[in-house]
Amino acid sequence: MSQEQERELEPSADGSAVAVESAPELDELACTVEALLFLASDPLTPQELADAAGVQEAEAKAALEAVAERHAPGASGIQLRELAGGYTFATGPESEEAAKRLFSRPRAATLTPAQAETLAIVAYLQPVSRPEITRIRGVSADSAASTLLERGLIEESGRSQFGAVMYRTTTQFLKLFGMNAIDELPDVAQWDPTPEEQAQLRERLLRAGEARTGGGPAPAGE
Amino acid sequence: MSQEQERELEPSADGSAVAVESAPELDELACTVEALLFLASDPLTPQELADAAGVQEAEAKAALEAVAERHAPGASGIQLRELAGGYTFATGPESEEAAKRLFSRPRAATLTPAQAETLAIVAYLQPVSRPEITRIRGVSADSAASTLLERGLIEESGRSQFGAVMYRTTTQFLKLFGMNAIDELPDVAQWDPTPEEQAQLRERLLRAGEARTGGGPAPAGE
Amino acid sequence: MTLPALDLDLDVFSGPFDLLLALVLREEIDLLELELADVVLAYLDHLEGRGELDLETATEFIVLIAALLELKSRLMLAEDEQELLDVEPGEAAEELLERMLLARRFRSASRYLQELFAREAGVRFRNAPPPAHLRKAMPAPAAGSEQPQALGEAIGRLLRMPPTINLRHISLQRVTVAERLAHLRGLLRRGRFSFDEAVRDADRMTVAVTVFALLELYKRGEAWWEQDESFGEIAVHAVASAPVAGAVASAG
Repeated sequence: MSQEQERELEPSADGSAVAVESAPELDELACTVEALLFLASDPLTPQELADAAGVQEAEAKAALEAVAERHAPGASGIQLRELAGGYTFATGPESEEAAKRLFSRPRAATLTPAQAETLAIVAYLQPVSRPEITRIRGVSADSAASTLLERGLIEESGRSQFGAVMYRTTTQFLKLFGMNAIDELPDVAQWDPTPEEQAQLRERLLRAGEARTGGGPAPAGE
Repeated sequence: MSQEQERELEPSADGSAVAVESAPELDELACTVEALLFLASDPLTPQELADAAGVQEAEAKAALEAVAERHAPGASGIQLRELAGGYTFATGPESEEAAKRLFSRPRAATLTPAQAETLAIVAYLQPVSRPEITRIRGVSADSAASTLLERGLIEESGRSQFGAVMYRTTTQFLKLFGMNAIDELPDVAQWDPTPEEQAQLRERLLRAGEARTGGGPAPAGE
Repeated sequence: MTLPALDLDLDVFSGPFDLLLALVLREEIDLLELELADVVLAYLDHLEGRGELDLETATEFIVLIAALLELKSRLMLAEDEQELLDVEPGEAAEELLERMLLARRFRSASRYLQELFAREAGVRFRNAPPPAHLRKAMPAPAAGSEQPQALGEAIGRLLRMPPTINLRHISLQRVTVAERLAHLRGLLRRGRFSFDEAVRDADRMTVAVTVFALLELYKRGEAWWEQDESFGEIAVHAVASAPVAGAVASAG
């Protein structure tokens, strides 16, 4: 605390001195918060941290701020992220090359277009059943859905009234896609064609439907 | 680097100044080492760290020293430990109480929908094989069955005539559901959508399951 | 009639509705003029060029052809058969438009998700079990904390039969190009027949599939045909030197 005040009162002109001060000591509570974030496998909310540490939520939040400062990108190889409705530690792209060498595998396989599309449908329409995904995509989503399940990006969430298994996205999905909550997804209608484009499309389809010239099989006289 | 040298050359007598300096900025290599130690669940040797970071072992050792300084007891909730010839991060005794509270909080819904369904099939049809469970559910039950096995709610009970592992429920299962014996399972009839059906429960479940999957991917537009 | 050159751009193609959309968006292509056999050939060329069979794309492609077949068969029915349609052409177009837009919407959303995923590349999380002494602190669920009723309810849900399947799709599968090919080849032994004869009393799906069988015969050089005027009789002739053997396996 006193360091922070000092820095505020007397911003040093000496760059190196400021650099030393910008990694402040953590007090006992902040150390505890740091430890809890290290141990937990899922993101923790300030309330969960406060309950575990036996303090008020406001105190936990203040401690989180100190932890965030120490674990800012560039200041530490372990960075504090706000993800999936809580706080969690993660490593950044700076250490990815070394991590890849150490664990001899990339962080996560890429998504195929079919997987990404299935995931998008689940993310926006959850809970949604497999037949519904198939209907929207126009092709079977079975293999894509199985892979997403295996990778922990989607999970079952009961059955529809017709008995089809429904799916929803997981905490893992939010973590891997850098989101705090599912409602951070932008409005899906933003990618729709403009009303003019839609009208044009409709007209073309109707015209195709009404066209009767050469109604039989066109003698393929190319 | 210059900070470290300074400190080595001129150990300050001023305690508070040392405290500020004892949380130095980490350079890029030290950040990478910090990240690798964070990600690894087992201790890493300086040589392993050096190989991953693409530097000489001596450089990795120097980086480890900087990391050790930042992660000294009292300075951080995540502490560097030397263990079995390698280095690993661990939390200290200061945060033990809070960690115990964190892990002892009651957890929400203990069974996922997929697990509950799989458990129901095993409970009512036991012994039952994994392929049968999958046929009834219409989707894979592998991950749910594995979790139930891990939690000791189901166990293997021999093999089917086709060599598939069969499952049955355990004593642990009876305890969790507050039953003394498996015959205390409620009569399915009260939830049966078509109680007039005469066929065996197993046969009916398999038939409904196969109808749900429709023997293949649903055609577009279903 | 010349057919518009098709450049299907199959490298970027990954879903039938998307391709359908792209095709319809190309003003120059009238679905009635689009020869599906050409689409198939273009795709086969594409596969040959790549030297490998991508099963996922291949599956999607087959579904695409089926969707196009359904659409085109609707469009090809003559005016007086309109009452047989369960869906008016206008309605069909609306339905198709809606489905294409929906597919496109989520195709776009998936690209957005891919961007998010790429942005997070290089972010890793710790994935280690908590130390043993802390694991012991985790409480086991209390005895009797789960309800046996939940198991009975789950079985009840699993006993429910799904609604019966839409029969339209069964009729789609009932007629195969291979069957219609065999039928046409039988008629061809006479040397010549009219298309009306070939589809007498047939339902609309059979008519449509027969058209594709006819296209197949033409492609194989087994038959050719002529039509004097729009909606006139289509006369089909056998090509003398045609190898009448050689069945098309599972063309439907």
